[in-house]
Amino acid sequence: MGNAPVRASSQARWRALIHSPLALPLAGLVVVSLLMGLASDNFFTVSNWLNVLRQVSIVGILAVGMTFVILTGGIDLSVGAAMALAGTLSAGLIVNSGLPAPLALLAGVALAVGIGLLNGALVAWGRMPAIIVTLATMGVARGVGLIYSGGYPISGLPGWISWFGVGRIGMIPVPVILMLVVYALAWVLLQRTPFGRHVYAIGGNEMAARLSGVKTTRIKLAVYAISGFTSGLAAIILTGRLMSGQPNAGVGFELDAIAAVVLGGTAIAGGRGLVVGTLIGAVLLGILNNGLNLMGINPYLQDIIRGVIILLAIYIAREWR
Amino acid sequence: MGNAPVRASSQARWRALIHSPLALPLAGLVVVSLLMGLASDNFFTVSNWLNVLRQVSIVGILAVGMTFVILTGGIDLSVGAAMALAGTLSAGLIVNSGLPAPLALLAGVALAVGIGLLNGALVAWGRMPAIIVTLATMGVARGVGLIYSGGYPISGLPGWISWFGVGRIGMIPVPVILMLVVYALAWVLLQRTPFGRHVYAIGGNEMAARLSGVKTTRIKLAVYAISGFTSGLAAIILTGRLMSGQPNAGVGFELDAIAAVVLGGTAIAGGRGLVVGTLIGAVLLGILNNGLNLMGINPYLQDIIRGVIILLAIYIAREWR
Amino acid sequence: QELSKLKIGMSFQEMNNPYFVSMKKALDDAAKSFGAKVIVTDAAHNVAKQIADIEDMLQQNIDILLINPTDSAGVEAAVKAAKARNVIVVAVDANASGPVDMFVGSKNKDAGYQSCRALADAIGGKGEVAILDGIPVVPILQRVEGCKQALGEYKDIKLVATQNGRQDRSVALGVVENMIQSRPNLKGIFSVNDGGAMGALAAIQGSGKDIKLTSVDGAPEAVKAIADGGPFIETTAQFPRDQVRVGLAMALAKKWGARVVPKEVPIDVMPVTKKNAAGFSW
Amino acid sequence: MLQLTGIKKNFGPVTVLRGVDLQVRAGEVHALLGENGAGKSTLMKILCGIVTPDGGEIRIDGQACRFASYHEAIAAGVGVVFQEFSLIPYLDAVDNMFLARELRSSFGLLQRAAMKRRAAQIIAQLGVEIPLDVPVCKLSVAQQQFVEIAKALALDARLLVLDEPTATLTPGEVEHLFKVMRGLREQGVAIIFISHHLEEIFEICDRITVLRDGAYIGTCAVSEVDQSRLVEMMVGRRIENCFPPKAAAAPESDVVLEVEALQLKRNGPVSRFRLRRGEILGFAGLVGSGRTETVLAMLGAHPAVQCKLSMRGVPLRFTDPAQALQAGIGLLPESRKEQGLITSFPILHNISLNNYGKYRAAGLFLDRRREAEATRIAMQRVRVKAPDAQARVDTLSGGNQQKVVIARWINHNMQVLIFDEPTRGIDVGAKAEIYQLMREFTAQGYSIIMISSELPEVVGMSDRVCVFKGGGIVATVEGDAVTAEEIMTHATTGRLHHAA
Ligand SMILES: Nc1ncnc2c1ncn2[C@@H]1O[C@H](COP(=O)(O)OP(=O)(O)OP(=O)(O)O)[C@@H](O)[C@H]1O
Ligand SMILES: Nc1ncnc2c1ncn2[C@@H]1O[C@H](COP(=O)(O)OP(=O)(O)OP(=O)(O)O)[C@@H](O)[C@H]1O
Ligand SMILES: [Mg+2]
Ligand SMILES: [Mg+2]
Repeated sequence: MGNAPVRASSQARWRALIHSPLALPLAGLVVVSLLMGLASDNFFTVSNWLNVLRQVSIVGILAVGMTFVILTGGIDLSVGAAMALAGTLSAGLIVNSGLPAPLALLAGVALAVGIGLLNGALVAWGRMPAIIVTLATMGVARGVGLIYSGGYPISGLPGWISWFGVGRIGMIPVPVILMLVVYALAWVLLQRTPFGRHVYAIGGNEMAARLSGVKTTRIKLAVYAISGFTSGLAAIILTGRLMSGQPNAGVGFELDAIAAVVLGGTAIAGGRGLVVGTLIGAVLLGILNNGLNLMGINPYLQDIIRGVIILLAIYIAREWR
Repeated sequence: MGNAPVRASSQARWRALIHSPLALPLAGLVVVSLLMGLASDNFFTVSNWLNVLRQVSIVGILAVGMTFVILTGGIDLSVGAAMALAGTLSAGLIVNSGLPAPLALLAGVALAVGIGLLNGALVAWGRMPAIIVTLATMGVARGVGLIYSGGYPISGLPGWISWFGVGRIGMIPVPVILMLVVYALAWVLLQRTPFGRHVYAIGGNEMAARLSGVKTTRIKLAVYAISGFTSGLAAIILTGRLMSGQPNAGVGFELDAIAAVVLGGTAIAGGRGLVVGTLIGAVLLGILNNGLNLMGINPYLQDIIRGVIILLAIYIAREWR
Repeated sequence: QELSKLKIGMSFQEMNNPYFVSMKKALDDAAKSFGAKVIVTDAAHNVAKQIADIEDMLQQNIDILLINPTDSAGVEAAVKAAKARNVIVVAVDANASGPVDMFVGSKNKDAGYQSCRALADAIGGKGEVAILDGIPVVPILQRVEGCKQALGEYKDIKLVATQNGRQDRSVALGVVENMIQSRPNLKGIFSVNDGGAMGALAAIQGSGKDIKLTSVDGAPEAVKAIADGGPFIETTAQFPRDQVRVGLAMALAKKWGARVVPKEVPIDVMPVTKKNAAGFSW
Repeated sequence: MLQLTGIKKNFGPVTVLRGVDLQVRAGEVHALLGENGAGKSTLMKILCGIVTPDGGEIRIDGQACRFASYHEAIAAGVGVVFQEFSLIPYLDAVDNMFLARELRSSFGLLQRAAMKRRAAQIIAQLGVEIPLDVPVCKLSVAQQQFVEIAKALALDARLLVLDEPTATLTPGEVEHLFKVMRGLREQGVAIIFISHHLEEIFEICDRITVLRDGAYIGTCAVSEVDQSRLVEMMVGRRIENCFPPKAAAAPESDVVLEVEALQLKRNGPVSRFRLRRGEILGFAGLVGSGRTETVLAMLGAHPAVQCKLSMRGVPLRFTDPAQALQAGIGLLPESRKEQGLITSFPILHNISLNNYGKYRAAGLFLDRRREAEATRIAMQRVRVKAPDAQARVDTLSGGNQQKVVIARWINHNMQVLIFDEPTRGIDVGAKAEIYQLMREFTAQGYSIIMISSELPEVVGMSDRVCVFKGGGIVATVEGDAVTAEEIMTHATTGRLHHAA
């Protein structure tokens, strides 16, 4: 009895590595990196990789919340708008209302969490389809941001806020560190807490989870709140990078975040996937953008290449399982 | 025996009217119209209603294809991009390649159908999630349009093409007539042909439909092709209205089309809904836009009001059933 | 017709750019001074929506239409519809196809030319430069054209990259970061507008490199950045408020019966540099 | 006319059919018998082209044929009423009956009127009244069953397969169905009839084929056998020893759960019952009689008009099963796949799913060692047969899957367990083990509510039985009155107690 399970599980682990949902995204990352490296001399430099990671950080953080939501079988189209609104509010509070900057940034995060809670309430208690709910809150958040700012970007922030966007600790850009911390926390939350198991359970079979006593509405609420929270964090980096509140920033970021999650091997129907995969997916997207830019590819062609690569990746992943 | 079913069915019909999926969209239409009429003198005029209908025609036609797709439980995010690409190709073929205009317009429609078939093939045969597939083809179609046109709008079309956009037959604008014809055809197809029954069957229970002998893959393919076709038709009207090929046109129209379908009472999960509801939904959206414009509401506020009304409508509809 | 009974409609291509928001403010102020009613719509870069917006305005029987087209060719149907209802149509900032009564806009080619002269001079007339392009509409195309003409006058200057920042700060930021990675010897960047320039500025500052930046618009943020000193050395200012004021005035002149209003009124542009930035505003 | 020889089928490692023969003649009603999971439905799915066999041969009228899809089988004259409903919920009866075989006019349009006429004809022939233009999801289960039957009849098949069509019907309705079947038999149609009700077999069938555990046992004429002989063929042993003896639960042991009033629908019946410590309370009734809905409403998983209940005298109200869990009520749902298991999870996580309160380290994190240990013990307790706790549950046999769901409740200190159809689709051995487990639970002082559609099970296991009909309890029987006849009488003819 003592030995067999160990051997079986070591075998299982080996099989798990190849068949793991991470194998494919990783392979994709390696292949695309090599291609980019071949095509451009500047690609394989430390400075360029840090550059890519910094660029990825915003969508990367948004994609963490998106991973939680998609794991439960939902979707959150409002992340980009929530981020823009949070950033605009923070900037406005600092510049127009004279609030201390740390408080104002916190207020932005709180607002984003509020948007997430609203989404969650409508999806979990209101039993409305997530795609419609978050589509509507996306429009509302954009509108509120534009009204609040009157259409002007809000600038005149204290200089130190740029630390969140362009600062470095040692060599590593601050937004990259923030992103990695968020991923680490998300990993712990998903893999090492009951809450995480329940997230997967809801995506795997919501009915079964509910009947066995999992608090499904509460978990769904939490998941959208987390997505709001990551939008708020992303807003801090965005504010630091743009040094202003931009109500129309981040248009389309929700689609990039979804693409990162799906490229990372998470099933769009929920229940299966790893947040580490999302990180790989986000970096893969970042490398694509960066490499195609470095190669000086026509920006229009870049859209096409990105679309085709996403389709290919999903198609292959489907065969793989 | 002879009488009972008749009485039952007349009763059933009465109940069906109140409980029908059309009751609520219609009620919404009436309420919103009355509100708008109260707020603006110019609202209840024949010319304004024809104006609204003309404005609605493009999204209205896109929403027909979207209805088919959503009825099977899918979604098509590529409709706006397919429309823009089809229009750009037609314009390019006329202006740059000197093709006769009718042929060029047909080529545009054919291209749009091709995009639909590609979507359908990937969803039906490739068994990939529709949201991802059409998201990717959306990006690809936009990229192709921009490359084909070099990013510039293509103008210099023969004057008569504007007939499709601004012409009238009697009092009625041509695009409105086209839209109504498309709706009539869609209604026949959905309610009066075996194909239509199969579309509903797939959305209701795909497994059971397949067991009963419905050729599910073929129907799904057809449904996305129809969505491509309506995108192509919308492109003709768009070209007539813009008198140019605009690779960037129709950004976000897919979301308007989805909103029209859902406001029209079609379940986002498929299987239930009526194409007439979609028409009502599209007109409702058009009236909202028009009325808010007529009332001179701040454009930023308009986004918020629209979002809130969509949420409200879906929420009430959910309670209703 | 009494002035105070006039209805003025203005359709903007976008409303989340300070440039157009300033225009709107100027219009509101001007109309308020004689009590006319103003209706404003935001096309959000969507031509089809712009046409619908204008159609809705026509339903409200406007007398004057100021149109800031998101695409010149695309709005022709709306211009025709307006003319069919005897509305005076003034294209502002960018021209529109069709029977517009007049066009008031910046000398965009000049703007591009002057900015790129300033850029070339600032880097000592030699080295690698890049253009941060934007949405392909006529004014933007003209700026790029003017810029290229200016750069062509310096034989030691090499245009090494043209990438699209979509006039959006966050997009431009990423694009310029990558540009700087791929072109280590880059000396200067011309951005087609201040929105993109602010993103480029952040990227340049983040890289710590000595790259000069010029742009077009004269937006408050850009002017402040120039006054503060740094990589951003010049923006060729346009005068959005004046464009609207002139356009509205000429429309009124036409309304009063003037027959020889000019078809086109180019509005001068003015370079803003560290020297004059302190006193400049739209 | 139909000849199946040596049909074999494996689903992965599970052998479902091991060489089955079946011969059906024109103009006969042929019964296919076997326990749950014997492979009857699978055999029928192979016959009609939905499942591809791994071996064996199908001949119709002597011609070898192998259908690639049900569509082809229909073309060859085979019609099937499936055990699981294959209706499209939002389409009406007419559309459902003619799905994929619509009558079309020369323009390719639907001939609604003609289809409706034909549908009305067939349904009248069945002697039932079914509104034709209402979505079938609005019909009662029995009505849906008739739509299924009508759908098969509309095919004008030469070979008709009826897979447990009577499970959802009342005796009167069954009589109508039999009349139709006799009519078809006259016309020379061959009918394969599957049912667990042996009386029905003797009433309508000509010959019988018995399967056991996927193996062919034998074929005989109805006149050659009696009921006990059939049971022996099906089970391979006598079934009495299947049920462990009832413990002599003291009838006056204290009441754990009291439901004072539970009403599912406006104007519907109001149910009330008590559950005593250590007893098994059976819920019997026909399919669709509202047993599942009643318990779900109790737990707050299903809407109810009113639900007054108390545990040990404390009034409670649940809006979510999580609250019921907190109060000590656990559910083993009736559909393992849809309501019980997270199929993408390994056994370990399925068992610990609602136990995390117990495996926390530092308040928030999972204590994975304790989780694994507790799960191992639970698996041993219910004797789950699996390579290890990391195995995915969808690779397990049905019985083991069921045990996994049961194991979930082992580590809780539950007071009440609700077992909804605990042995549905479970083989004999596993069944006995589950019965044994239920007895062990009650011996520990748990109380059990057992919903079951299998009368012998209800009779063999329950201390008392509540009989359901039309959404409410019509009678409660106890002691010596717990007999199949008594229960069946109440289930079909009982009177409901409506709200005042
Ligand atoms: N797709 C499948 N994958 C794996 N196992 C299956 C599958 N379909 C059926 N089985 C298994 O095959 C066995 C036979 O199932 P089948 O449905 O044929 O039984 P049955 O005789 O009809 O039982 P019942 O009387 O309960 O209807 C069962 O143990 C079941 O779990
Ligand atoms: N298989 C089914 N398909 C569709 N509706 C069903 C089905 N089973 C039950 N229903 C619906 O649920 C109601 C009550 O069924 P419920 O499941 O509570 O009954 P039950 O006595 O538990 O029967 P079962 O044997 O199906 O579990 C029925 O009136 C019917 O409307
Ligand atoms: Mg069966
Ligand atoms: Mg039940």
